[in-house]
Amino acid sequence: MSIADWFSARERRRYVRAGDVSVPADVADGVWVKCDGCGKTLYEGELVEQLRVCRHCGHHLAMTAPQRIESLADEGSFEETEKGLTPVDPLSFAAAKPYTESLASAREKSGLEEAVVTGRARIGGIPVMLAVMDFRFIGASMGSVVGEKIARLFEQATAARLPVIIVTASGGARMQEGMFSLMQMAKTAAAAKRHSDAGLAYVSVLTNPTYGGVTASFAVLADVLIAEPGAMIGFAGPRLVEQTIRQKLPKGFQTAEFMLEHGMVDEVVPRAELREHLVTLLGYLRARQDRAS
Amino acid sequence: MSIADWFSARERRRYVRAGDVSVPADVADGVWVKCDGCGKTLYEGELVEQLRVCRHCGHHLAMTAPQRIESLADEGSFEETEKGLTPVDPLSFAAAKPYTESLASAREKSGLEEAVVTGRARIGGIPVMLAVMDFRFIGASMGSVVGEKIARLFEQATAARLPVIIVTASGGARMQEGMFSLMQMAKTAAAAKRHSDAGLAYVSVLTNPTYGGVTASFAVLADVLIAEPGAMIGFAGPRLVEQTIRQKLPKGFQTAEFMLEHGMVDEVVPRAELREHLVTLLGYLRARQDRAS
Amino acid sequence: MARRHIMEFERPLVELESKLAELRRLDLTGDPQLLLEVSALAEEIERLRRETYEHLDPWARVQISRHPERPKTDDYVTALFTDVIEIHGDRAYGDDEAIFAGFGTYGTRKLVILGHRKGTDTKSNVRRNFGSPHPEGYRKAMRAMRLADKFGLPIVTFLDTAGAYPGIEAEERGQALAIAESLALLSGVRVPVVVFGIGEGGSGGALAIGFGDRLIMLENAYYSVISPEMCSNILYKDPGQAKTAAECLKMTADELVAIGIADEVVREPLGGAHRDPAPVFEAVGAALARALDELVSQEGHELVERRYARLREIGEYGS
Amino acid sequence: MARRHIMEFERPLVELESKLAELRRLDLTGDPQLLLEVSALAEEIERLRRETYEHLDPWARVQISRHPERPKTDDYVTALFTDVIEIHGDRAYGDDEAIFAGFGTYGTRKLVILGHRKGTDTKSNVRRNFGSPHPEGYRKAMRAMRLADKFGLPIVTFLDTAGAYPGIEAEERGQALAIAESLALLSGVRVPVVVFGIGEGGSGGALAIGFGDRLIMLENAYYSVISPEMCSNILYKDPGQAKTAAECLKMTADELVAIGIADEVVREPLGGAHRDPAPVFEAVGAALARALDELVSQEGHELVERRYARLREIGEYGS
Ligand SMILES: [Zn+2]
Ligand SMILES: [Zn+2]
Repeated sequence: MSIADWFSARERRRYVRAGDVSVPADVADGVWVKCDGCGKTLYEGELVEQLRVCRHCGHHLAMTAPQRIESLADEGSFEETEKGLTPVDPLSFAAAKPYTESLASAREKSGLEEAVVTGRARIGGIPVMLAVMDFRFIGASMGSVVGEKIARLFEQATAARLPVIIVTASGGARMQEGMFSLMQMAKTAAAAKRHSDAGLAYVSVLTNPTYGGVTASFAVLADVLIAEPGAMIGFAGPRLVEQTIRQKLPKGFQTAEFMLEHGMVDEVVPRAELREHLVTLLGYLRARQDRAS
Repeated sequence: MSIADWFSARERRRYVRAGDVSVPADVADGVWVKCDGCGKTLYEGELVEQLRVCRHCGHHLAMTAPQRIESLADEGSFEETEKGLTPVDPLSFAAAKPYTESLASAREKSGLEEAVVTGRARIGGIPVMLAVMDFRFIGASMGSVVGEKIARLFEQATAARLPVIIVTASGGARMQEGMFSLMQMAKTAAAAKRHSDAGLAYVSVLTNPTYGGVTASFAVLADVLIAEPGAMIGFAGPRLVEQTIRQKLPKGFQTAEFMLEHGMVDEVVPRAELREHLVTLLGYLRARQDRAS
Repeated sequence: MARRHIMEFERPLVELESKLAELRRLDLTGDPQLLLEVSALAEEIERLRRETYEHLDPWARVQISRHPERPKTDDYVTALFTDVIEIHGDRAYGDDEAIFAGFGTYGTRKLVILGHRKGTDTKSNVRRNFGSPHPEGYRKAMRAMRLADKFGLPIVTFLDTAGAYPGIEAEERGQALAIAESLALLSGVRVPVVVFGIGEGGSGGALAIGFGDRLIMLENAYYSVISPEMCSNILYKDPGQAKTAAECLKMTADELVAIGIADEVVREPLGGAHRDPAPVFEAVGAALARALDELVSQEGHELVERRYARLREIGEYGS
Repeated sequence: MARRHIMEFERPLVELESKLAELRRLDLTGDPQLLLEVSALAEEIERLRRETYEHLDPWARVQISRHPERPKTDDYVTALFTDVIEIHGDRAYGDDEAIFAGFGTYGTRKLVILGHRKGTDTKSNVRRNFGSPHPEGYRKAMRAMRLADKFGLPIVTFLDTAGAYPGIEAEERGQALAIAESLALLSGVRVPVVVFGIGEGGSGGALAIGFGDRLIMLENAYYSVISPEMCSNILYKDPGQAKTAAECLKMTADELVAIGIADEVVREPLGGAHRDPAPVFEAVGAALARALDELVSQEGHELVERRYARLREIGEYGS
């Protein structure tokens, strides 16, 4: 199901919630989910209403891209861009599971064409370019399409003089596209820089988990870096670090709170406050434009 | 004795060496000096020929500003600037020893009007603006005159599109001029920034000791930071640090080598190699101008 | 309420006050002589109070500037600004709680706020290192300056530090370099910079975020190249002559205006801002608004040129 | 000379060679049958040598790229440049010896040189962390990039790292942020950037200083989004399938030219650059000179636009 389809389905049946993207619409509300934080069982319908934050322990569960967009964008304001961009298999990667199979099952599981959804939106009336990554799509890894969509997002934002908001999640670069994936790091970083050099604002929201080539490129090049509570954020995954140093990791290593303490992110903002917070923040980052207009 | 006098005296009597500035010319060569490094006694005449580097232990003894200028500038190329700027006593500072007395004795001891000598020079044929600080003048502390001379140096270098070389030494800001002294930090830093923004090169040579308001302003804002072997460099003096933390300082704390290890200076260059090193370095930093000409 | 913090210079007054309080607890109706004495004492106290607080010497003001109940950066932020968003960290090493950096709105004016940050109790003072920043604090401030410059937000800073921290780790991570880079950066931001000395203005550690297009000092704030104690130590090998040093250094608000370093003094209630902070917040807000009104109409490059010209004029010398 | 390092793929050949060497130590004059066998063995060895080295598979090339005697950044710096001045430190935390940064002159061309730096023995490898940088290494590289940009010096970089170091402290000091900032900065320097893959090109840790206006790969260097071992680990839960992974990843010099990532391959002597480094240095120098000749005439902004256009073209997708 494409984003457009999803939104139009949502228009038709208001009671179908964002969580449904990953499951047939008619059973969605009946799904029970186990909280990763406290292990308690949660009712998906209610959970989505609470922005997928556990009412028992406050744990922030993963959101799908459509859910996230719904939670941030003013109703009806989101217009998807570049939805025609689809992944190919440039290296004919066939080790273990062929890449084409991985893509097919990711597509089926998520209802998305790729790991990032980009578009124009308004947040509290402020026009922005918005990108949201979806971990269900091959761990929201960055291949050619993710890189290209992010680069275009920054370019379109630069042309239209709009702020960029990106909600990240990623396991890193997509290895099945080899060096094409790695080079997306340089491409997206360069695009972000050009947008910044034009004096425009970029706010990044790092959600659980954001790692590797995404963290080490566009994700952290924002003017203000926000992390969600408890989100795991880093360059190298914790298992790799543990293997490398051959000792246990310190408690809380690579959590949002750890990143805050180590000076890497500006703020840890609970999901329930995120939208309002972005509106206030954008007020500052657009002050010059607002004065000029 | 002014710098000009000193240089002309030197012209008249070639055997009178730079070390003589602080002592009557007729006894200079006969002075014996004790090395701070190994404690051995050294003959001043010979020591100056070795750029005041102990031949026993390699310790770099303090140089006077005239000695330093002679060791770096092409013979006869140094033209002093702003020698008319003289310190005043803006706060009528009279606690303990009146400031005017401190100035008078510093003048007498050093033969200089203030703690920095500035001018135009050539080094290996390359035209530069050169400043050298002289620790004998109230610990080469920075008051209004030092700040003003450094600011003018950068401004003149910017106007003439010349690189700046500064050989620093300082105990910090000159407390007897109160806030006038402190504000010289901002003034010199701003002047250095404007010179840098004009695409021009600045190389700083940190010598023993460089501390406080000088280290924390223009001294470290160079494109390339060179330190002399063993030079003590820092913000807070070692005694203050020791008092604050109430424990012994680690061995080698705040030495040039410590600064190198901690990533604060680019290089530690022995004095005997400094001149040639600067010539090579300036070749890189002036490459664009050299290509254009 | 916690026990009142008594400053050295107000001790004689406080002693008389407590004597008077004691006397007043007695039933003196049958003792007209004592009643007369009490009334004389009250008069004497009133006279002494005026003498003590109306003609504060520099050393007394230093003590007021350090008073634990004196309003701090956080108090000004809370009192003056809405929609405050604090930013954290230098994106390289850590988040220094001795520096506040963030966004805030004064009336309708959106600003970047910087300040040294002292604690209110032992715990918060330890976290904030008693207001003495490490290099990462200045590097956080620089991030805020860059944001202000990029997004055209005027900067207001609140100075209140005994100085940059003189510790091993601070030296190892480049305290001097961080301050120097901050000075250079601040000299070139293309937005108005309004600086308030609200408490201690200790040397390079204050200056790193402490100069701009206006320098406004609270009446009992100080700004100095060196602390009176350290100055006394150097001059007399004894910190006990701090009073003399404080006088020589010309470090109080009024003196700084007199020698042309500061632009303006915000008056405090008798005895200091901690006696009644509300009017102080109001006066600071008004001074901020006036300064911004004068500055915001200037183009960025104009501000930078004038700021440089201001700096260039500071210094006294013969020629 | 130290004992020769034998790579997995050359083991059959080396075994035959040592058998032949043993036979040749015998006195075979009276044994024509054995003499014939020796001569046959020598022929067999010659055939196998060609087979082994002339058609190296990707996994074999990865082994060559990691060969301990393979020429390293320091060797190229020494062989190609005069007047070399190394710069140190990030001016904030430390000096990372896993990154070389400095100035050097090739012929008459003054350049900024960057490179990953492996050691030559245990001691130097420990100091240089086996060529895996920490954040301060990338921050040092950024300082060098800014100097190059400011002074109009072209940048040449030598890639040779298994990757940025995945340790606790590296994460604590912002490995990801340092790499990201380096990418952004390098994308915008207004001077030519010529990149040589001389050994290992491990993922983001290589890329941080590893893209520009030309990417020239040594024949047995690799450049990859992930190491073959880690890729195998993820795909097969077993690092033993690295050979298969290496083939799938298209990470060798010739493959990278074929898919449009790299521009050019510098050929190596049979068996690898370590067998005879001199002609490799010469070929690298020649390739550098050619690249600079093509690039130096372009204006800074032109270079930046073309570099961005190069990046923008990388990626395969349907639409
Ligand atoms: Zn829970
Ligand atoms: Zn000696």
